Amino acid sequence: MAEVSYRRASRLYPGSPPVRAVDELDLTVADGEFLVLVGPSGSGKSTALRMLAGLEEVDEGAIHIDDRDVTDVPPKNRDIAMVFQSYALYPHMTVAENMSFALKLKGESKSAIAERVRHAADLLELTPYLDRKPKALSGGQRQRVAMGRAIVREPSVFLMDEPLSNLDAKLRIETRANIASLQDRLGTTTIYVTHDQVEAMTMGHRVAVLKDGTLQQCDTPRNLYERPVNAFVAGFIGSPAMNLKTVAVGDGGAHLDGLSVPLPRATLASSGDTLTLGVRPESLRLAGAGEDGAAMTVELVEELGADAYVHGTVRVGKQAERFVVRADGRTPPKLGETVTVAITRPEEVHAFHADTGLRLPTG
Amino acid sequence: MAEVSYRRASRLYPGSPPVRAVDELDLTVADGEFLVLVGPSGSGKSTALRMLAGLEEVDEGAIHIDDRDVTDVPPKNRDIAMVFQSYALYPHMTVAENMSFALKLKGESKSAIAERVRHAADLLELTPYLDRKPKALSGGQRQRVAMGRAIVREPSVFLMDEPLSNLDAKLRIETRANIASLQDRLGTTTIYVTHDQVEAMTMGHRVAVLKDGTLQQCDTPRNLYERPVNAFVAGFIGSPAMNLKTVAVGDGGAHLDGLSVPLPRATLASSGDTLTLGVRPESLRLAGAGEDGAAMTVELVEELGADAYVHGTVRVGKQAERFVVRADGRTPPKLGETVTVAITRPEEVHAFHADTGLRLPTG
Amino acid sequence: MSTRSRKASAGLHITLVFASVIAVFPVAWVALTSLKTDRATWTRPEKLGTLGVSNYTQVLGETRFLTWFGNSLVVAAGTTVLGVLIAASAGYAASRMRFPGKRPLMWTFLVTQMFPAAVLIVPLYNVMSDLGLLDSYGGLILAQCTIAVPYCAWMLKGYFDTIPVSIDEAGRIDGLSPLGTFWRLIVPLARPGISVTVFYSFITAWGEVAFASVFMQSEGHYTLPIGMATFVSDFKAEWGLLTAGSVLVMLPAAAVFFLVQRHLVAGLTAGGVKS
Amino acid sequence: MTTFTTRPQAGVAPPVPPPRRRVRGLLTRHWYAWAMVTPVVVVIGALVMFPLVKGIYLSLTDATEMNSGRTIGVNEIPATYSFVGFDNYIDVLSGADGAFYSRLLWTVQWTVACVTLHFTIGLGLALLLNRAMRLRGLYRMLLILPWAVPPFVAAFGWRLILNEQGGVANSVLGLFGIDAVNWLGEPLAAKISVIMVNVWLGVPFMMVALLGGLQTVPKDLYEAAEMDGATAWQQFRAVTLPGLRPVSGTVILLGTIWTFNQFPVIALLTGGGPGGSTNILVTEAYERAFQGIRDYSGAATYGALIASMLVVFAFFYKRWLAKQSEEVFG
Amino acid sequence: DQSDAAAKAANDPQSVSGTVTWWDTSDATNESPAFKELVKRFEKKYPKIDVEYVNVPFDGADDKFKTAAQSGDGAPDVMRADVGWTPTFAALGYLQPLDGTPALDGADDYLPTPMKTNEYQGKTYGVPEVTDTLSLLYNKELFAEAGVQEPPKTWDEVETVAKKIERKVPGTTGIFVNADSYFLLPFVYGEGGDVVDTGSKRITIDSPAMKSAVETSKELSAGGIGTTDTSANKYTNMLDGFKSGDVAMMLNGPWSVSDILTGSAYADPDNLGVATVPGGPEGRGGPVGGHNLTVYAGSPDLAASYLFVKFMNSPESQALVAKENSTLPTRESVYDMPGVKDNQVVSQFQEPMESAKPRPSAPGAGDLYDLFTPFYEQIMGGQTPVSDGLKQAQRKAKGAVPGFES
Ligand SMILES: Nc1ncnc2c1ncn2[C@@H]1O[C@H](COP(=O)(O)OP(=O)(O)OP(=O)(O)O)[C@@H](O)[C@H]1O
Ligand SMILES: Nc1ncnc2c1ncn2[C@@H]1O[C@H](COP(=O)(O)OP(=O)(O)OP(=O)(O)O)[C@@H](O)[C@H]1O
Ligand SMILES: [Mg+2]
Ligand SMILES: [Mg+2]
Repeated sequence: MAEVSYRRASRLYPGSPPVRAVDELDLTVADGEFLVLVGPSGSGKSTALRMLAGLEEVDEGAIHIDDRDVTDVPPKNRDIAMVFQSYALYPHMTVAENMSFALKLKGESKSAIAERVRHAADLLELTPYLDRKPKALSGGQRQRVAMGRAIVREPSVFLMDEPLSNLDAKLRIETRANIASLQDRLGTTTIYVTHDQVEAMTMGHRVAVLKDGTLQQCDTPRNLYERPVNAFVAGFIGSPAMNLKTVAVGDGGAHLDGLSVPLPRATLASSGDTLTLGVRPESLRLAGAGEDGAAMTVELVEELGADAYVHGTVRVGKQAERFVVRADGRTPPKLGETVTVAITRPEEVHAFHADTGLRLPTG
Repeated sequence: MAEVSYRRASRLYPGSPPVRAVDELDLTVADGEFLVLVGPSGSGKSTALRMLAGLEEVDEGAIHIDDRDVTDVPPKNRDIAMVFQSYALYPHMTVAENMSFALKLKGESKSAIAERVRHAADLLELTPYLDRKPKALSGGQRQRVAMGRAIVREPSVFLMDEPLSNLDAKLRIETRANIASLQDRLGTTTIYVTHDQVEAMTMGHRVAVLKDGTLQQCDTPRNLYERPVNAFVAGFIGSPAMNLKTVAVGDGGAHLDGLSVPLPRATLASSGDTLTLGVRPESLRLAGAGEDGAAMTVELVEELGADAYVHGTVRVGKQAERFVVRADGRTPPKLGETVTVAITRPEEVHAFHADTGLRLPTG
Repeated sequence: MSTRSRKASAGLHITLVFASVIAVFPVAWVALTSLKTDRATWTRPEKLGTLGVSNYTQVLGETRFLTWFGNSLVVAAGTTVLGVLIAASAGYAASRMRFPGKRPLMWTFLVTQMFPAAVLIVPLYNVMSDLGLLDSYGGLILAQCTIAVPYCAWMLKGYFDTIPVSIDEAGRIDGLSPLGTFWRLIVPLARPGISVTVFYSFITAWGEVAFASVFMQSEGHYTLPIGMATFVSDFKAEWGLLTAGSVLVMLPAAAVFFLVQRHLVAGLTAGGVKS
Repeated sequence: MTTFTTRPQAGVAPPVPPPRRRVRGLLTRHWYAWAMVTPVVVVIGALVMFPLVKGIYLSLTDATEMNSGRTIGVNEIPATYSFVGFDNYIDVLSGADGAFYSRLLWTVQWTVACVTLHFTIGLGLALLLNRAMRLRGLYRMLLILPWAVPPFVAAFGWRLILNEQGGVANSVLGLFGIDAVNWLGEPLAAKISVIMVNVWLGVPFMMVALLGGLQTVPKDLYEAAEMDGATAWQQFRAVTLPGLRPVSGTVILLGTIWTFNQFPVIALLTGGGPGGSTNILVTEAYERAFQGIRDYSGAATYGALIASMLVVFAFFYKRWLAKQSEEVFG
Repeated sequence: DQSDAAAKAANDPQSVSGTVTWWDTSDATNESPAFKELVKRFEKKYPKIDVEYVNVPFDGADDKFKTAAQSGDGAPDVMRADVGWTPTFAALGYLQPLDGTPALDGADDYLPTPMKTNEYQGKTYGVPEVTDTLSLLYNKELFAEAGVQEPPKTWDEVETVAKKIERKVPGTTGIFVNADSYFLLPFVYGEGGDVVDTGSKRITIDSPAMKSAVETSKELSAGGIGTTDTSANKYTNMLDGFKSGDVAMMLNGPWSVSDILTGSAYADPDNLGVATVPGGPEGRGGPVGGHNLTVYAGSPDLAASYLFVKFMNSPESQALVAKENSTLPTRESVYDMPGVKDNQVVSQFQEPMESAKPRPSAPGAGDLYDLFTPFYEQIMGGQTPVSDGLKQAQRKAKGAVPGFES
């Protein structure tokens, strides 16, 4: 329905110094694409969404929808539906009224409205609450109303700002699937902010990573996971986070206690004395006795049922570095125990420039 | 510092019929315990917290803190700190003022306040925002302020209502760890509402599961995961959810396409013609060709990096049932492919009464 | 939540009863006087004389009270509707939008209130005369608006400021124009504030004397206060008519308050946003 | 579809749209806001601004009713007054024309007393009425009543009540063995009386305005404050007052302005007496504007002086308020 | 063109057409019915002329008129103006000189003193409609009880009488001195002074005459003789005291009589004594009051207005008003007419009326009373010494009467 593009768009919140909440964002979302926007808290995700919606001024640059410069177009003429992070429900309207409001404004017929609201309420399990006012709802129910208000609209662009953060896992998964299939069916261009790694990795055609208002990388989830452009993205994507350690560069590779990682000559040349090595917890394993590996003292074991994440310290040079290793959930090590950590697949080790953080080839 | 107990406490929101948001809740949280409260959206978690805080009337039953009946004690005399689901920040105070307000009221010295606020801000990465008003913060920053306001207090009971839902994964994990260690250090009795399975499983000494205002089970995370008392808890705990299917009971066990699950005689006797079988995705695997198992048509593959969850349908009797199976993230099956699903460990299969949903012994 | 203790509750009621007595007493005194048919007892608190409604029948039957009453109603209602409407739209603009001229506008509202009306009345009269608005409801309504609007605009801006902006934003996304947002979201949510300004405008226009006495020239256009001033001559006040009239004057004001006070309800914006 | 984009490094910037400068007319940008304020601007501008500007101009002349332009039927009598600069102001401010400074003192006392009492009593009652309780509607109606009484009626009522002989006030005092007070005939008592009556008249307005303001204070903030251990008083300080600020700031500001110029109540109750002791500054403007040969320039001078004092007050008050919270004045 | 309006009205009254708007400031409840009746009669007599009768509250009517008059829009054709307002209106050019118009028909029949209030700079701007003056009103019964036969003729006698009454009839007040400067005028006239001196064109509030007048009045308000009241209720309190028989003497005008007669002490109307105000060394007399009928200079219907004024002030009309309202007519001939002659109020006040003094015809002078009252109150209330108060008032009066120095 619509292609959306930010063209070096910036938003400066007044202050001294002004806060560059979004900084020269250059990003095109293709027609029908489902783009997930992630980034640390305060990185400008909401701001970017609000700029596209027309709620926030664009201080520099421009925003286009379908090649039309909408920078100064009022929100109502952009045909965008949005789920606000703060919900922003109409407190004086019932749930049903909240959801049907936009449709009423569009002049849809009563029966069509009722039908669409009914359907959305079904999808979001809100049917029992249609006659309640927002203030008599639980947090998650409110969030679902905010969601429902957007999805009844069938606009050309969906903006969703952490729309599922307050839902329980089960409902979240269901709703996630529903959103995905709805988006698929309608082909509505969607920008979706989330902090949930699973949502980010499963829902988006592409994922854009923001940090301090600047775009770090925008790519498919798999590429992002496998080939992060810099240490920030590498550390941000994946949960628990990738183990990122700055290590000394020796001959032929980097070395870390009992582990050594061979690196291409070019990489070694472009890095200085040190570089940042990244290994995901799932690329590490607890090695059996006698195997090669680094010795780690177990400090914390997070049991998740099937898996356990083992946190511990490894001596790297003169200092102790914390590492996380994924282990089998049924046979976790004990606290205080010393275990041997080995790299499962050497090809899954990442290297980044110690200063710039940029990715270096690993082989 | 304090033992907390709900004694058949109920809360009825007025309406016709009244909403029993919390229904005869009977729950004791030991001194220094970290209790996680989970449940579907709208199950009464916030209400239960607010009752304990004294913000919601207790319509039936009583609430005790340290054997003192506090049912009619005003909130300020309960020495409880709370993180509100809706944040409820003071809009006219800066972040620092928001956090130091309670301490000021307690008459703490200026320097002590400054020290504690600084420390909390550090912990929550709020230091750069101490002088801002809430309205100039992002959603996640606001949530952190709400959190900060509670943790500076060092009260005898912490109540936290989804305090991390709007934080990014990295910060969430850090904060989670910080809260856990803080709680550990201070020994403050804590009730913590979350929708995050990982938080629920990792943080709580015990986890209480609510549904429609009634307590389903309260036990250690491991017990909850391994021995859910009923089908609801089984389905609710764990992500993706346990595969729960009602199957026909045959001789010696239950049967499901190519899989058969032997069950004890007692179980078979107490169930009727059917029972509900539960298998977690991680207890299933994609079997190699030729192995025994059920044939599943792949419909959706969620790739998470290390793992992939494979969703598909299996013919059970005359109908197609959806199943989720955990598979290796590097070699996921293709959509539309037919794979064979096998049970990894038969002892991890759960059985529940088809009507009451109560757990039946499996071995 | 602990129920209020018996003692606190008693204290509350005692305070309110005491305040109510002070508030009502002078009014009641006027009402009592209106029932005294004996001239000699009007200024004699200890004497009741004979009581009766003859003052009322006289006011209603022998004076043009009903005409004046009607005029006042037209003017007060007109001022209320027009004044609150334009003040609300200005207040909304001032609360939600940044535009050049906003600060001067708000200051102007203040400054117009600072100048004693006495200084303005002659030039204002001439303006009215040029506009052909003398001795007309429209003219008086406009003049009354100059009193009511600045206050209403300021107050409404204050009330609007307390409504979360993101509710407007949601409305704009849903397809509302700024005016639509104002009408369909802000006005319903600012009901307490609007009630206050409605009542203020009504009462102000209802009891206003200075403009009404100068601008309304034919007796058929007098408003109540002006009409009732004819009961007071230089050296003699028709206390009976005056007080009976006063009681009758208060009734619509009380009725208006009764109608609008229902909208003084709390928590209208609760549940809308989290912050 | 684009490939991923990182922030362009300096020097390798891809072609981007030229930095747009907002050269759109102010009109296209702000027409909506302006459209919304236009009705007000028209009404105020046409009806008040011209007279106001004219008033300020007149204060720099020696205009009186005698030398101002008049239209009498078909005859136009041209104006013959002349520009005198700041003479009028010098006259007044030098104290040469009599009681300016003593009257200013009383005006300030009157304003401070009235506004303080209006606000504190009004707020107190609003807080009481804001609680859920029985008979709330009735109390509201009764407490609002003084506002519904036209001031001239109220003043006459009070004159009856406060009369030295035969007034109910003194009768009541008599019951307690207190000597009759000459409420309206003795300067100090008269000052107290006018303040009392003005408070009686003005409290309901404050009460209702603040009651309206109280409804807008989010309830969850009280909950947060309760959790933080705030007593009722501390909640009032930390939640109620700041929440009320947009409303209370306005009512105090306007209340001050109105009270400063609140001549009608005084005129109706004491006629400014006894011996002019209750006359406030604005009386002077009224007298000059309405007594004898109207002294337009004199009245305007007083008007302008009063207005400028109030402007100064408003300026500092707003600054003070803004320091308390940026939200109030955008 | 209205230059021939006077001629037209005089020569062919029946052909005159138009609308006359009349602002009547009389008491709407008690007095206006008589005027409305006259209006009806006028319209019958001149069918082509419509009269729009408007009752304007007396308080503020002058402002309303002045404001309307200066703009040329909204002013009435005929205005009932207080005698104190007339010179001011005339000086401002708002009034049409009536010399040579039918409105002045039979001018020599008017009582000279009230008539004088219409003259300004040699022209006549109105005709007196009703008149009044202050007199000494007293309670005959109390006088009899105290053994006083005659009403006092001088302020000294007032003092003696008052003392006697207070002594003989405990609980009564000898005389109630109204601390309003209009009520001070008899004292001032008794000293031969006034608030302005039209000869030397000077405001004379600080004159010795004023000083001794104020001193006299203050003396009379002292305990043992009389009392005063400086509150806004002073007039009502004076009247109430007098009505109930607590006060033996006061200065007041004919307008108060109907009210007084409702008082408990005057169940028998004969108990009310009316006498010319007491005098001082320089004579006796009260200020003349009352109202004039004036014509707005900008009236589009001058001819009709002249006729209206003429009709309203014809002897028959005056007689009707006097009879109905018990007010004093301004035409000498009317006093002898039936229904007037036997009207008690009219006859009681006829004598005081004869010694009434005209008010200075200087614009603005009529407002010096309002200006002086606060100072007078201060003096009577004992907050300011007499001479200080007078001096301050004199200073304050600067510029109040154009062309007069202060
Ligand atoms: N004021 C109210 N009036 C009526 N019902 C209410 C009110 N507040 C909450 N409820 C209902 O009570 C139930 C419990 O609400 P509660 O807020 O405790 O849920 P919760 O478990 O915290 O849910 P969530 O995870 O969505 O925050 C919900 O179904 C909600 O709709
Ligand atoms: N009104 C404002 N004034 C100044 N700074 C602001 C304002 N609003 C937001 N900011 C700042 O701008 C930055 C970006 O905010 P934004 O809300 O876009 O973050 P976000 O990525 O949505 O974060 P979150 O995940 O916490 O919601 C934050 O650092 C925030 O503090
Ligand atoms: Mg955000
Ligand atoms: Mg909740």
